[in-house]
Amino acid sequence: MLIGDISPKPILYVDGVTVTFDGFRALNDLSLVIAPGEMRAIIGPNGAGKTTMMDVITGKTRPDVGTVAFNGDVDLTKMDEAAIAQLGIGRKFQKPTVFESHTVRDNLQLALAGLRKPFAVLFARETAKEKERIDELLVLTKLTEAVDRMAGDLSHGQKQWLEIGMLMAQEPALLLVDEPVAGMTDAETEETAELLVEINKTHSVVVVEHDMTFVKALGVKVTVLHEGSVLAEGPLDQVQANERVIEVYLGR
Amino acid sequence: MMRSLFLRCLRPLAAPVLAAVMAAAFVLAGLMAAAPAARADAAGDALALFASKSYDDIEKGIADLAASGHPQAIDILSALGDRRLHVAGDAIVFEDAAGTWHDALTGAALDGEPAGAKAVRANNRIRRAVDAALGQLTLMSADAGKRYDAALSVFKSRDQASLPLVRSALETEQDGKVKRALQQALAALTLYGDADETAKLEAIDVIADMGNQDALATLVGVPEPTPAMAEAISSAQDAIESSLAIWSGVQSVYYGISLGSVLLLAAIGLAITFGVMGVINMAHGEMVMIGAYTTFMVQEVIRNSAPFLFDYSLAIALPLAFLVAGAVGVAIERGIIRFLYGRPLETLLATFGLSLVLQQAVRTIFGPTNREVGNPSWMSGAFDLGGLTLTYNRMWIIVFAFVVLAILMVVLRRTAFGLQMRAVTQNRRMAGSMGIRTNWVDSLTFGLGSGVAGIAGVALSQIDNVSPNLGQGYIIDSFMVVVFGGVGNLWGTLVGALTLGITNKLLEPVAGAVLGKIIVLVALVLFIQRKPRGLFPQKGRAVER
Amino acid sequence: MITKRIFGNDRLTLWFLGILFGVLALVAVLNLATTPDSAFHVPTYAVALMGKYLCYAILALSIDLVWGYVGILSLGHGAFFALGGYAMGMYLMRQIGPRGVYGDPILPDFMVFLNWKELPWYWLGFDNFFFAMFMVALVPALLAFVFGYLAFRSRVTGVYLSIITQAMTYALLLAFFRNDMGFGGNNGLTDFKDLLGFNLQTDGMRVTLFVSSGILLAACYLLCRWITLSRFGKVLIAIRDAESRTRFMGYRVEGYKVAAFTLSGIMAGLAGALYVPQVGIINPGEFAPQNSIEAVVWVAVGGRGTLVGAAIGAIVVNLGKTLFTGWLPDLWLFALGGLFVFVTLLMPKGILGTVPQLLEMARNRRAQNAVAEKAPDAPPSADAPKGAGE
Amino acid sequence: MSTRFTKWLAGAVLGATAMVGATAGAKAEDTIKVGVLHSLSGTMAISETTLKDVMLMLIEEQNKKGGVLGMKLEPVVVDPASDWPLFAEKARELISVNKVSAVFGCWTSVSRKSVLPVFEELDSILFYPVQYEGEESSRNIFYTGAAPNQQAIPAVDYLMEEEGVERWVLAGTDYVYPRTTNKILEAYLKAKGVAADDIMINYTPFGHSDWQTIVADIKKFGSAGKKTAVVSTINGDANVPFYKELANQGIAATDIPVVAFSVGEEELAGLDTSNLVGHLAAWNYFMSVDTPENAEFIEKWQAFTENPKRVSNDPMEAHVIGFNMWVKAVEKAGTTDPDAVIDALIGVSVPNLSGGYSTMMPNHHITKPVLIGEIEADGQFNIVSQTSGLIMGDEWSDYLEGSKDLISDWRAPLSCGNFNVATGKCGGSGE
Repeated sequence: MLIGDISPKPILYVDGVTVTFDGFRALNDLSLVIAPGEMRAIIGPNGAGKTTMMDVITGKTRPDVGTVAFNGDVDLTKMDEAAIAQLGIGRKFQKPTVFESHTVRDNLQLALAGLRKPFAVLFARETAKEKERIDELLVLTKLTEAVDRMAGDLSHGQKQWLEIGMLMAQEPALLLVDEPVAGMTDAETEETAELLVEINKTHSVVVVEHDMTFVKALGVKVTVLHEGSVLAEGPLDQVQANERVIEVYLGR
Repeated sequence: MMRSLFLRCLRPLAAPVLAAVMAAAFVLAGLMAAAPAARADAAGDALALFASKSYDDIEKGIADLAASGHPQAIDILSALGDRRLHVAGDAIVFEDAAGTWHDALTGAALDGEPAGAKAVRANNRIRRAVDAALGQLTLMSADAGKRYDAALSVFKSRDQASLPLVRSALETEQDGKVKRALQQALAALTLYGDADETAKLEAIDVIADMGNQDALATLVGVPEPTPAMAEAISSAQDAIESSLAIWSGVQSVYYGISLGSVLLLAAIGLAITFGVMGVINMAHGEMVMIGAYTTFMVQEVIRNSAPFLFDYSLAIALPLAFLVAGAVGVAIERGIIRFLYGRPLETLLATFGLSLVLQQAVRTIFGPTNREVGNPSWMSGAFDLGGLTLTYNRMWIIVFAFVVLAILMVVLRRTAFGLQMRAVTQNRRMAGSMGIRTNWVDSLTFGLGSGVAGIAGVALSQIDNVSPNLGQGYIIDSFMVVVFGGVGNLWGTLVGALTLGITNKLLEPVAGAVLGKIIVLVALVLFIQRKPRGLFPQKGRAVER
Repeated sequence: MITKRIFGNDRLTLWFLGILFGVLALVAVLNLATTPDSAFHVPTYAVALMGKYLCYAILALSIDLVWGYVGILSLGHGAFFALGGYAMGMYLMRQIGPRGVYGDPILPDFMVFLNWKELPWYWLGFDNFFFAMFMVALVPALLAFVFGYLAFRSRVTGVYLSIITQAMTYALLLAFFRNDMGFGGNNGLTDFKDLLGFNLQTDGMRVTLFVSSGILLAACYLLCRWITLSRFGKVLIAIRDAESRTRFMGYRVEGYKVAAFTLSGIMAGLAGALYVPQVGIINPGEFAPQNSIEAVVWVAVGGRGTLVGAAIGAIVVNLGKTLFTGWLPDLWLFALGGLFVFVTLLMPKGILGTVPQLLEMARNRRAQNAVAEKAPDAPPSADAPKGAGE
Repeated sequence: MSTRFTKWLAGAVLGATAMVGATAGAKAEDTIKVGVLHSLSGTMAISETTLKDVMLMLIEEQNKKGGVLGMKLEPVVVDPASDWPLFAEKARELISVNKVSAVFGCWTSVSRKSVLPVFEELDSILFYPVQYEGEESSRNIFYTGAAPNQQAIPAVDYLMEEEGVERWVLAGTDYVYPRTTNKILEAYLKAKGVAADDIMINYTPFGHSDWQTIVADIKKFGSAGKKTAVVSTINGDANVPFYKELANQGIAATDIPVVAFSVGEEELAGLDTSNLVGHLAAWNYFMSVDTPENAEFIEKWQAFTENPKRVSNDPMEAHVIGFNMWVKAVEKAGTTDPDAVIDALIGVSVPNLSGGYSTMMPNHHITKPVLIGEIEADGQFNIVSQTSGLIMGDEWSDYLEGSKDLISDWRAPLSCGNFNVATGKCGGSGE
């Protein structure tokens, strides 16, 4: 039991996390609580520690001190990326990363929750259930047409969507999404916001984004990071009115 | 002077020489008015022995000549030692250092080399006899250096016949260093002669004070020690041995630093191309080789046209090697590597191919055999520091390695080029948009790394083979050093090189050279698996490309 | 029917295996069933040579599996090859029995003249063929597993991995050079007499070894093909292209890498085991880092990420080496070195990736006027990697 | 299209194979082919390239004299590239494809070991020109270099007698030749009454370049009050740094002489020898040998290589002897048929370059004089000792446990390379 009796148990509980690189404090006593089913937007200037925070949650970086707990009682600081992913935390990178020399179908197939052990995977054959799930995801990400194309040949936006589709295929309880609309057109941005809202109906989501229009479109609680710790938290308009936030971030 | 360190087993051979030279001593010291005719006869008989094929005869000739009081005995004997003494028909002739031929008996200059001249046979035994004879003949020389050498050679030969000579030399000797050497020689003579116990005990103290390997050797062999002497010897021996043990530890560390400095030199160029640019240059070793061959070319030209410059050959070779290897480096970068940025493994393969081509090219041009690169006089020999023997070439290479490192540090940190280089490394796009010509910076960086490898080649030519395979011997070690130290960090390269060098040298006496090296390699592989980014990793996000 | 089920319409595989078995059969018949003066006779010399190429092809295949599909550039695969070879060599040495020059029934000659009194413990059991064959696979597998486990667990990747694999094989090279190791030092193991009781120098035995090499090549090829086409293979490719993405998807990447690396080590070991009786010697030179790098180049030449390409690359380069070192010995290193540079610069996809492209281009040009330009078919190596394999 | 390509490739492979096979029978019988199997690239090129040139010169000379049996000789040169399995492959190619009548080649023991089964299987002839560790006698190999008793033991004798050496450092590269030679020497020295404490044995890896520690150890070992010498079986490339370190640490030949068995004129060409004067080497030939035969040979050699500074060395002489023996044997047998030539070779006697005759003995080793030379400032050797008679190569050393009872005699009826005189059987020391 990592956290006393907060109820309902938060899906993600980050408390007092500090990470230093070469004396530079990337995260400084950061604390953050995400409730089950919540969507949270995280904003902050460059170097505020957003990516490092994601790294800590997903097990890529170990915190120097602090608690990171999933579902209330699972200590994430002791686990590696694969274990955390299997727990149900999905992560989407800033730059879309899909498997470029696999087809869209294979990308989704690899992402499907389930088999992860090498030996089982070696003998795996696609089941009807898997096929069905892939078809669903293709529809969701509007990639049905492109199912047999190499992921590397997709457009930038399509890749972003494919990656989101792959995340969905993992059936995560919590989704970490890093700048999903960077480099997208306005229309695509809007569609992506809709997609995320849709996803949020069944998953908890943490979105890191710069694009204020997009954050506004999401209409959720916002956390502002600055120099590795939380500067302000609350609804977007409230945060935007915060003087310190204006000073360090929005005002410029 | 190093010669003195060894040699003590001349007793069996030396006996006849001793007898003869003893006579010589008396001749020299007492019979100044001896008839010139008798001298000439004795000298003539002695010289005649040099025509013999038997080493015994020649050895006797040396003793006889030394005893004959022949005015040119020193010249003749030196000539014999250097194989400049010849037999021409019935005459014995020699060529002096200036290249003029003389008749040995009369000393008269001859015009040119006499027909049919054949060098007098000489081997190590003859040379030793010559050294011993010359030692006695030169104890009174006007040149302090020669007197010192003579004292050392007496110390080594422990030739009892020299006793009166050494005594009288000691009386007049003014030079402190020579005087000490004479005292030590006297002590050695006393110990091995028939002096009384008190004198011998004193002598033991004198020798014990030398505190080195020679002293130990002298003490160990003392004939028929009395109980008191045996005790003195054994305590002196213990003292010397324990001090030598400490020195041998120091020596291992020094050798380690020396090996480390060689590794540092070989790796430092790589630290730039690999560490700063991230380019795997498997042809790096060939850049070193090119530097070594440049040195060879420079020396070849100097030998043929300006021999007086030989001592400066390395100074001339350094900038040339830098330029030649640097130019080749720039050509490689322009011709191959720039097409492969971001594909380090492909670069590795292409440069490996290139290394084969370069090796074969050198083999075709210069031939497969080793080429001779000489040591200038200031790189030859050794000097003693406490219980250490430091060779000049290794010492200068250590100094040189550190100087190169320091210069590179300054270039990277304090110059505009260094700044641009670091800028390009850290953020190519940004650097480009700020007006830095990234292409040029790439080429020059690679050229710099290669050029540094080239000057490493100049240094390595002083201690290793200059052959087409030169580079291959260093490539794996160089990569190990850079990876071990941490990529992109010259301090890391320094620490890495020294650590590997010293570890290797500390292991060598225990495990042997081969096993030592294997242990170091395995330890290194395991270390990299513990700390994949080396001793001094670059930290932060920038690294994770 | 069955072929259809296994291979689908992978014509490259069918052609490859077809030609391979065709050559095996033809060479076997032409060597054994014709007299030496017949115009159709394939000399034993050529049989041994081709057998060697086939072993190299297996080695290339094993490298391609980890480099082409997982992005692990091993510059130390020669070590696995050599270890397999040594295990086989030890069996063959024990087979010599009392026929060594000193006539010692147990000890190999080199032990006799170094005054060894008894067989070191690690030589025990090698007189048994099945034990030896087990070791042929086990020793390289063990090394690959331990090395891979340590390296991949601590996430040593890219050039760092390449450099430490090189250090690994270099350390083994030095170790096997030592006479005290009990593997014959620099001379290695040689002067083999027979295998399973059959004289190694008969034509029949040479053909048998040659055919075995061919069969092993086919088997390894099919195994690799099956693996790379399975979902496991897709994970491998995923790791090659985006390792951390794969990790964040919940795959424990190091497990996959170790598995592939170990399998690859075993294949290399088997290749080495068949290589030794055909060339008649195994010595520490096989551990030389240069050999391993050369083997990587075969793969690059043939086309990495394409299994057939790897095999073809090994055969073509070695055929070239044989011919060159006979015709123009001085130029061989220029040619080999030049090939490295040429392939990496101008043919990054290797023969199997480039030649069809060129053919396609030529055909398109010819057809240019007649028909509207159509997008070129993906070459069979379309799954060849795009980026570097770090 | 890939299939078409594969087809093409398969055709190419088959074609090449067939070609290799076909050339075998095609050549007419108008020349006698002689194989030259020396590395022209790789690490051994440094030593072996010279021997290839010598062979080409000898063949050219012989052709000027009208060839052999009225036919011209044709050299077939291949490059085994310092790659030992490739030696076997190339040997096979020379014999079965090029149909050479004899092969002159190899340098390292491992290359010889690699080709030995090939020569025995295909029944051909190899002349091996380099000093080696012995412990071998094949029907198909003729060893024209020195066996340990023709080099190492006389050198040690010389040092004992002439220099009064009592303490010995046996330093070598860790491979078979030094190991065996040092084993033999150790046994020999002990038999001569040298205490175990007075022998130091040291092995280093190939290409060892940092000799500081070892030279310092030698120096220490040498200052124990007894005359000390180093017997060096250090191989090729490692010698230059070794001698440089010796010279720099001031070890003069008058203090601790070093006698080497692998350092000849070629190796010294890469060194400034002025600090090495007096260190020794033991060979069966030196360039400085003062005989008319040698003068003539050197003149031809320098003319052939168009290099007036080109040096000659011992393995070159071995090839000269071997080649002349082969020519004589072929003429004696009247055919190049290997079996006939192998039989004819035994007993053939040809002049060597040091003023005597070398004879091929029934054990396929030859008789040679042993010369001890001291290094001179010009990179040549000053010959300080020469055995009065010729010494016969002893393939099975009497100083090794495993081989003391073995002899080799390839004459009928014994015709055995490892006859055990204790058991009276051919086939080593086993039952």
